[in-house]
Amino acid sequence: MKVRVKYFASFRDMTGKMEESLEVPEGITVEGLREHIKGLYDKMARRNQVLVAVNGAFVPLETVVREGDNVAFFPPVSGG
Amino acid sequence: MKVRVKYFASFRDMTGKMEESLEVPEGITVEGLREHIKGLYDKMARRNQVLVAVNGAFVPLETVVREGDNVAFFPPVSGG
Amino acid sequence: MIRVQREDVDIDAVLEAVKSDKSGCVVSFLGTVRDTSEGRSVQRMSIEVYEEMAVKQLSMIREEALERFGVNEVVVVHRYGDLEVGDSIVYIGVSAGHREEAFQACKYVIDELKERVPLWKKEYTGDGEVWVEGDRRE
Amino acid sequence: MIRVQREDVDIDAVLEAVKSDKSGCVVSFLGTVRDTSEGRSVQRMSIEVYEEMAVKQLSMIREEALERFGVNEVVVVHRYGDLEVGDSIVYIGVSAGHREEAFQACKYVIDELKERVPLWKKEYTGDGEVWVEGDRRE
Repeated sequence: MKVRVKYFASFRDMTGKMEESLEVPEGITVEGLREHIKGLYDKMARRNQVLVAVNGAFVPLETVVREGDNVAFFPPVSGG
Repeated sequence: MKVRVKYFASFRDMTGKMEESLEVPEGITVEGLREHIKGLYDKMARRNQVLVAVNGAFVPLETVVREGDNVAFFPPVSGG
Repeated sequence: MIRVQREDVDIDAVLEAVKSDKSGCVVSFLGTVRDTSEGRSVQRMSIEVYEEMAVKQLSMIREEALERFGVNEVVVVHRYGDLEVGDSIVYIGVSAGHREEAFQACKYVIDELKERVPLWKKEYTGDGEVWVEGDRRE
Repeated sequence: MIRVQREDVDIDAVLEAVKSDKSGCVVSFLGTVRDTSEGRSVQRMSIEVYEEMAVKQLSMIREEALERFGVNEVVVVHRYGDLEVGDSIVYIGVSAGHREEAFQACKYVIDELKERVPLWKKEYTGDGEVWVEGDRRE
């Protein structure tokens, strides 16, 4: 299935992409998708803190990702 | 000796005066002056909380008042 | 900057006075005239001040806040005279490098102001004129 | 009112939006661009936002603050894009009947914003461009 993935801030620099569409196995969890992406990008593999949001909300790592979900990866936030 | 006394807020209403000059004995303390004024004005005698400032500062009740001092009597404050 | 004045607070001007490039934040307290007071409706208010003493007391409180909390700037503007519901009564602004100190210092200034700065509110309510004294209505 | 915008914060307008006749006060937090960051001089800053999520998160935080502290109104305006030293980054305003709750709620909103709203600062320093991530500079 296809999921749409966005990258923000330094992760955009690391991946060289603002977003991409990835082919992943059905039933993959948020944690699984994070590991998959760390496998694609060396620089992200070295990061301890990789935050993930699904459809604009923080979700538990064991949440199953569904076809068409918008998944965002980003470093710790620093607004304010 | 003479001291200048100011009244504020409800104390101005109670005394009917914004200020007056009072003849008091040398060596009178702030507390003594407060009792003297309570003796002059019945309504003030009934007030538990009578704040006193000398020359624009709060001072201990045992402070001696000097000729020419500006003494102010007022109720608890309520700005802000 | 300490001001005790009849005129309205010019928020933009006081913000400019308190902000600085070395500070990362400004925490502000704005007190305004409420339309009710202890269950009574309030039509308007007047504020009396012992001006000379108020300025001295506010300057002391400002110095205390700067020293205790290590903040960069503290400004206080307090109005007196006749005010309508919704009008500004007091503006306190504190700039600091860190927000914790700015919040603490701002709270300190308004708490102390309400204890020891000679200002008194008179509320014009449906039941007549009422002096506010400390936490009580007389 | 929640706004994530490129434009400067119109302080007078947001104050009007947060004030109310039934509230006695507004406590505000204004974050501004500092000229230094961990000892390095900062020339300017740019802020990136995941806008759709930021608005959702800020709306949630606003609801939490209204409910937990019983305050009357909470407004948040956060900027993104290019900012100069001294520019406003974020304005948070809280109106309430009592100042304790207003201070607590305002502090809650800025604390939560810094933990869970997807916004990132990039500082342009003498040493080059630096992403700020959480409390760290990368």
